[in-house]
Amino acid sequence: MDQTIPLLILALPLCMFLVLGLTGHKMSHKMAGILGTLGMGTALVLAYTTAFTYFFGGNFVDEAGNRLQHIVFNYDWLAFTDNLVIRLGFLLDPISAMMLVVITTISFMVHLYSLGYMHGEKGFQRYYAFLSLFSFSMLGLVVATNIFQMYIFWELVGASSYLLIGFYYTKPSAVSASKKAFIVTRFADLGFLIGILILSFYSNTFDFVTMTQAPGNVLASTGGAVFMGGSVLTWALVLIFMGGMGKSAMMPLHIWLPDAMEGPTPVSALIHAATMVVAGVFLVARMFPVYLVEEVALEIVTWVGALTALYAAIVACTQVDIKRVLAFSTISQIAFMVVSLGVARPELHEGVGYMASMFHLFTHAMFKALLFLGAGALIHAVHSNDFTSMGGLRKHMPITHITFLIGCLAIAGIYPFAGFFSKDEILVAAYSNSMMWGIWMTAVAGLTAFYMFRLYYRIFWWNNPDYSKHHHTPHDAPWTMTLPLILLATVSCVAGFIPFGELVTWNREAYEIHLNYPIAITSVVVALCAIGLATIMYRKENSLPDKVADKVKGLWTAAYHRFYFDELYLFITHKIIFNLVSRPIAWFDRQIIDGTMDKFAEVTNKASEAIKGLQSGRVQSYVLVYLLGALLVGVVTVICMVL
Amino acid sequence: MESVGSIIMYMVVVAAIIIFSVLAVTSRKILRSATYLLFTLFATAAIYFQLGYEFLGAVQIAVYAGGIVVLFVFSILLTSKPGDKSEKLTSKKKVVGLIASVAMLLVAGYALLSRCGFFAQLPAMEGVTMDRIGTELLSSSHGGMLLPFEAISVLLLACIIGGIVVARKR
Amino acid sequence: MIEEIFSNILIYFVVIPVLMLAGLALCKNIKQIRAVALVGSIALMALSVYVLVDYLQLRAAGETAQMLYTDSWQWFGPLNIHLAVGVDGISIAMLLLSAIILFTGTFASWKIDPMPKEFFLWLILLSTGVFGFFISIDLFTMFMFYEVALIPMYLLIGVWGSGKKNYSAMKLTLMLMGGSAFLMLGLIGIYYHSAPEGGQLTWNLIEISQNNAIDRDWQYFLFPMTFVGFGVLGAMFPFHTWSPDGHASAPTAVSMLHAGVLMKLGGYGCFRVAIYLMPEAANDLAWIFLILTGISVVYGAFSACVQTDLKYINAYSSVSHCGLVLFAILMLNTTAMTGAIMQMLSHGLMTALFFALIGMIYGRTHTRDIREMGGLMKIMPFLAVCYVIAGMASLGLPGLSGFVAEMTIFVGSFQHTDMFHRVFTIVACCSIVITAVYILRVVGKLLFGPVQDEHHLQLTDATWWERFSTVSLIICVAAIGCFPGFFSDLISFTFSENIFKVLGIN
Amino acid sequence: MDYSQFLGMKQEIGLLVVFLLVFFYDTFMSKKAQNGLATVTCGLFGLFTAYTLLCPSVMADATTFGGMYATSPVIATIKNILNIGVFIVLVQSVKWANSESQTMRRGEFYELLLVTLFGMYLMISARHFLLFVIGLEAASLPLAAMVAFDKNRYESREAAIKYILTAVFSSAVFMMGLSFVYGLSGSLYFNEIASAISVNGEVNVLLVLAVAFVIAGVGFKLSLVPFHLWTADVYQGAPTNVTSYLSVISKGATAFAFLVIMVQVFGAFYSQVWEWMLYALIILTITVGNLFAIRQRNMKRFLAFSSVSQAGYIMLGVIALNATGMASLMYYVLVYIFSNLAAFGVLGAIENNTGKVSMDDYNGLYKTNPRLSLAMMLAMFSLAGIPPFAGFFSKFFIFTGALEQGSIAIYMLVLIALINTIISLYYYLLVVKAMFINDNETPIATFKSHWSERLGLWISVGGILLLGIVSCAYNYILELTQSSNMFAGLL
Amino acid sequence: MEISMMYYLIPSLIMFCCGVYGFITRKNMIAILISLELMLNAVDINFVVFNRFLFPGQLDGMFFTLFAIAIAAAETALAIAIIINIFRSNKTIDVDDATKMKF
Repeated sequence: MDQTIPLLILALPLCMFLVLGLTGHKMSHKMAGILGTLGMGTALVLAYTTAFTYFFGGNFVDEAGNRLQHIVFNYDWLAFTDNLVIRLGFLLDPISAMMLVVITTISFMVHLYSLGYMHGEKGFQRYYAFLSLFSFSMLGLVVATNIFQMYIFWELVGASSYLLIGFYYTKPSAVSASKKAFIVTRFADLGFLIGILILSFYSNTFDFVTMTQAPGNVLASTGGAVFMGGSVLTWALVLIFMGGMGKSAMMPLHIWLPDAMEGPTPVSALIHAATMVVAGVFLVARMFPVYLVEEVALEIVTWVGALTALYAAIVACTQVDIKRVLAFSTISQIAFMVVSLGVARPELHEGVGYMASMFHLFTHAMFKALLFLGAGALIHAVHSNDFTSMGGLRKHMPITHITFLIGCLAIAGIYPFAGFFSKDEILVAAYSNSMMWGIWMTAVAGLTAFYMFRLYYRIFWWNNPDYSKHHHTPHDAPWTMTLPLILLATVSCVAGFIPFGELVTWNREAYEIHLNYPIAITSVVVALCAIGLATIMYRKENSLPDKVADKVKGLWTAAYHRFYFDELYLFITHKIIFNLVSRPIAWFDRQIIDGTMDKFAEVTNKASEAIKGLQSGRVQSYVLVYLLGALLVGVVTVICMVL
Repeated sequence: MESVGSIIMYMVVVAAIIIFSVLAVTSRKILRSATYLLFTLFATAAIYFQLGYEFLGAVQIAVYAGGIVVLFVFSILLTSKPGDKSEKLTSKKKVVGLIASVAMLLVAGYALLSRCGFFAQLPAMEGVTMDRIGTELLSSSHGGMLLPFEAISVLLLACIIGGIVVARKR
Repeated sequence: MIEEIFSNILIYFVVIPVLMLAGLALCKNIKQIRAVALVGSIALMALSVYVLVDYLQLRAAGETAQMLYTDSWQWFGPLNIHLAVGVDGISIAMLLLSAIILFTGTFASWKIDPMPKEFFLWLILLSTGVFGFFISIDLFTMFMFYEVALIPMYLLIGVWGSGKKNYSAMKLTLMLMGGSAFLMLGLIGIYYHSAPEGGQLTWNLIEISQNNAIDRDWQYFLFPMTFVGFGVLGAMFPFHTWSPDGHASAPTAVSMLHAGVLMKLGGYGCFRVAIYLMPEAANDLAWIFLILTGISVVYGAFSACVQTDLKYINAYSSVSHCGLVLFAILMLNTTAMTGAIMQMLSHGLMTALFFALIGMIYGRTHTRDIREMGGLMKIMPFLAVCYVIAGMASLGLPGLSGFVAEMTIFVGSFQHTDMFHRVFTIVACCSIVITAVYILRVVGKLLFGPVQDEHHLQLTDATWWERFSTVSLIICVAAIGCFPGFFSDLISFTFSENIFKVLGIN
Repeated sequence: MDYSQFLGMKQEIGLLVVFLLVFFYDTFMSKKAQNGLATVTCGLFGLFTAYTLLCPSVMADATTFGGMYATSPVIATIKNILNIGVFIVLVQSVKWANSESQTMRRGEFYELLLVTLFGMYLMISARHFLLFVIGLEAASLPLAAMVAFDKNRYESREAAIKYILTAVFSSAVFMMGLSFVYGLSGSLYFNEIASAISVNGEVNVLLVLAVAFVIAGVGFKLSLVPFHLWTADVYQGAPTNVTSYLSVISKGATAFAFLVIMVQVFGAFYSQVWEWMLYALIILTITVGNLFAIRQRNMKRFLAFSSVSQAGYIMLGVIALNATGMASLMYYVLVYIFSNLAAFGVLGAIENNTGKVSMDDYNGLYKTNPRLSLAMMLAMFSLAGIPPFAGFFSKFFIFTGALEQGSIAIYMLVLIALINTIISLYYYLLVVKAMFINDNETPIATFKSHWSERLGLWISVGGILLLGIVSCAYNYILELTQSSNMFAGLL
Repeated sequence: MEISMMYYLIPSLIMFCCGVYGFITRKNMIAILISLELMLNAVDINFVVFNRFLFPGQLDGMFFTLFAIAIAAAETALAIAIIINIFRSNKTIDVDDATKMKF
């Protein structure tokens, strides 16, 4: 395949970033926005071309019809040793091609949407520069040919996320949210890095292709080394997954994501719903063959995903900030993907979990972006994040209402919306692994439907507050904002019918999806019941929700406070890291280490003071010292000689 | 075996040395100290005579006893009023002085006594004639003292100059 | 003889500063002073770039000697002391770094007051020492230039510094000189064991390493002496305490030069003398110093977390980063050592950038307490953006220099076959998180958030010379970050077997 | 009797000729011409210095007077080094000597100074203890008179009495030690003593005590701790020019003579006896000197203690017991002469012009008298051993010399010495700090110093700057000592 | 009874120690000087005794004593000059008063 187009896909956003970043302050807002959007649009076209060529060009299948992993280019960037070389390359295979599509699509939508949403904001050019930077990093991440390249872009993604969350830098909450996001993910990245170090130490390679095509060699290279009870490969994989946990907001490293909603809403849609947060899933998927040889690691992945899914779903039921609800929903949905990967085994339905996970990633990106952009439109209209100050908006904002509803149905898994198909496959994979996971995930799916419709009803139904005290009544956004909504809603409706199994599978063999009716029906029924419950509780303003909340007061409060994870985080950072580690160390440094150095000086001065009597000014004491000194020198020497 | 006379002579001389030395440093009257010093120096000269260095004994008496002590007496008269009883010593000073001198005595005494060769008897010696002294003093070969002799003249000249400079009124 | 000396290009690294000193001495006003400083530093930069290019060409032409441009002129003949010069990739990298920082430092002290002439005199004297140190391959001359570089610090801080400058200047000078006391003993000891029994003793680094005559017992004595001696300047725990106070009190350009270049003398010396000449002891005793440097890395970072003075934060961060340099050197493999040198370059540039920015901010706000500042992004966007970039470089953002250096170190260190070393590598890795904590804490408090002090609203953004100085540094930081392969090749070529042959390891 | 042997003592004879010329000029020239005395002396001595430096026949190798007196290129060189120092002292003292208060005694000052130098020559060349004692006394007794030169100052008198009393005490102890040596060996010739006492190789208590007393006697002049207590008081009390003379010339000459005695007389007992004595004394000297120096505010006292600790470093050249050590000692003395005289030059210039000697008065000196401050700073840096000034090289070489024998004990000694350099750096920097950093509302006013003071300072500063960088001085000395066979058969 | 060398050396040593004692205890400067004379004298005796008893063939010790006497005279003269100088301006020759410079 020609290098030009893949190179351009990466280069265009980077150039946009540089152009906008360096010269942006000289441009008009409009100019900057259009430039950025055009750049992203071009990248979108190129990415579609590439993906289309890959999937349907027919050049990238072997004799058996399996898709190939194709390295378009791979430049040496930094050679550590002969084998350990960081290369910057472009790996084209089903998941990267799919991710190219997802990223460019969502990114373009957000670029477009932001033209309206961010209109007139200070730092508009900066905003577009950062968006371009993010797109560049994310694209680089998904096409990485080796794990270190991925790590590089992983870090860049984190940094651009930091910059975008902290876009409103004068707002202390935004600043602290961005800081929190960066540090928490950084902590996770530490695990990632150590994982890379361990893995590369044993396997002596960074290359994904080398590793995944012969995962047995990776296992063999460790020679059965064991560290603290676990095999080193388990350690490496779990640590790598820890990086994924950070980015993908798995419990307990999820705490940054709800706070990250301080950023502009389109950013939340792009980064914290559709693209960056699935990087963890992508990472595990990328390394999946290696994970397969060490099932303990996959078990851990499953457990983390399952717990997170349930937790996030419960919390989402209690939040009032619409973006937070969506954030927790995102966490929960990503957890679905993680579980799906965790339960996937080649022998179970030909590894359907892997496919399901990727499928859900794709569909989720679409409808979650839709939901976030919709939420953005709402916030744009009512200038508040809380649904308590909304209600009855269906009349004021019909387009938003319809698209939002589509999004909710999709996420709830109602046929024929996109979510139904992908979620169904996940449940199939879960049930096939064990009944427990199946039931667990079905329950979470039910919760999902419930909280989404709670949200939906509270926004669009519930009551009819008086909007006249606002400076304008809510109304639908300009076309730059509604167009992406409509487009995404369309995709959400039809994406389920994409024959995903033929495109993306764990071993790149085509695979036919067929609905497992018992499971599908069960899940739809559960979802409908949950929607029904939500309808009862939230369609009209009533006191039922409060009563229910009172009934399970403890649980409710705990969930409302997100099970006190933030408090725990604060406790660890402030009480332990700052007060129990840093401060004592700083004190130790000043008082003990530095004090010792000062003490040397002090002792010298003291000694000087102490012996000043020697110089008494009396000539007689001088000769006394003289004589005794001379005698002592002699006597001591004699004694030493005798001894 | 020494003659009894020389032993008695020795004893007298040594007793004089020790007693007058002690008196010289303990006497509270400074003029008396100078006098005791004079006696000590005489006794020293006596030792020199005893050992057969008559010339040295003569020099000792002439220069030391005759010159230096007179100098002392003059300066004492110059610097103190008659009947000026000197200071009363503090006991602390005494103790310190005693410690120092006793330490010196013990250490050096032990060192000397540890050397058995130092219990040597008086060997025979040919008389130290003036002729020999003169020859060796002005000889420039091995054992000759020509160079020190010349050198000390410079030293003495310098001390004279120095003494004048210091003592001169302006 | 004289002609011979001047036919060697390296000697001009010393000649130019000396000429600058002479020129400065004749200057009458601030304009002339600036002109001399600027012309001189540009000349130095041009020279180092020329040497770099020429060096690469020579290497490409198949030159395999360890050091190039070597020359040796007898100085103190009976003691076999020579003025011996020669460079390899590492020295060239260091020369380049020094030239860049001197150049930017000149701009950073554009408006130094009072006594600009004296300031530049001392500054140039300091850089004479630095350049001389990097071109020397004779232990004696090396040590001489080392001390030449140290002492001007005292007056530079004492006269032009701020805060408790007297105390800091004295402490810094005495501690560094304390280190050099150990060093001097170590160097003379090396000299007396430099040749096998009966051979001609020598101070020449290359000859000593070829003779490889220092027996193990002596290595055990001399290695710690030299390592600690240089380590003090490399801010090794527990001898780092001069660094926070010293940096806090120093004027901008001095902080830049000191943290950017002078501290590198420590790492460079540790490598060039301690490890290079005594690899066996280095191998056997590495664990002691690994513990110390490992502590430096983490401890410095933790200490930086709770500081409130910008310069203290950066000084502790330097402790952490420079600790990493020494840490990597002790790993005794090519990758880690390459990483160490890259870290030196990277830290030199970004810490200079930091200090330059801090100096500029301090020059405007007259406080360095982060609690008294805030929202500077709004007031002085240029400086603030530069600060963010510097911070990102410091916490290891890919594309900037910190990342490549740290990663090379971590990957290299982790290649060590010993479990102990690898566990310590992981400990050192933790610093990247802590670094993020303190960098973001500062950035958040200082640049973002609401404006703390009404008066700050009147302040202006950077002037042209300040912009020039910071932008050049940022370009360098980014250059290393984006094209690390170039630097890594430049450096790693020089680790040709010599150390490893002795040890019999990779 | 062979008077032609006197012709072998070219430097001594030359010096005496200068002495006599000065003496006659002082005694017989008219009152008016007297004012030129200082200049004339400087000129004469300068000629003499140049002569001994340039005349090759001075560099002869000879032992005359039956082995009592020796000269060799090394010895001629150390004398030349002293000559240079004395020349600078003479130049620096021109203004002082011409001042109102000193006109009466000007001639005597020069005469006494030249005699003491003669004494030092004898100490250096003596190979017989009687000659040595005469030299020692000639080098110290007239100094007492010189210390007392400032008649109007009380301190001068107090210093003089302290000096003469301790000096005589010390020489009594020294001679006591010599009498023991004599008793043990039966001779006062160095070589005969050495062969006599080492004949059976046995070390006895008396010998140890004798060595201790000899070290004490010479250590007095070197101001080694604990024999140094007179130093500070005398340095403070004496006129500045005398102090500078005392601190550099007297110390340098004695150091060399000490080396000769220890090597030639007691060389065989190095490791058994005096290595450890000197070891302890060096540590004490450097440390105590430093400890006292850090708390001084009077510049002269400060320099006194600094010179005490410098003496400790000089002794490292003795304990080295090899040619490198000896060369380094001589070189150290040379550099020390320039450095210390630069310091005293500034001190004297300021004292002569303003009468101020306290370090606090020096605050802010750079603002008013930048050149003097720079000279002082160079002196301090050189004393502290900062490159590229000469002091660095001398310190480095003396350590190199000491470490040549390579025992671990010597390494420890050098380490202690090196650690002490940090303390010394501290107090030297205090002076620099006072001049450059400290503020002062009433700094010493700008003044123009006398040509002689400036000339003296220029020479000293030139020496500080060039002696290290230009390697020929050290190379020359080291080659000389390496070719002398003084250390043959030792160790 | 034989009068061996030690019988001369010990008294001389005692004399020396008396001198030390006197130096340390006396207040009058001239008295101190007297003590010093005792010490020097003791040294002289030592030289002579050693010469006579151990090396009677030579005269080194005797000559040393001879010169030492001259030196002692010179010292005394100079010291007395200084003392008189002090007396003239201070009206006291108490050594305890000459302690202005210290520490």
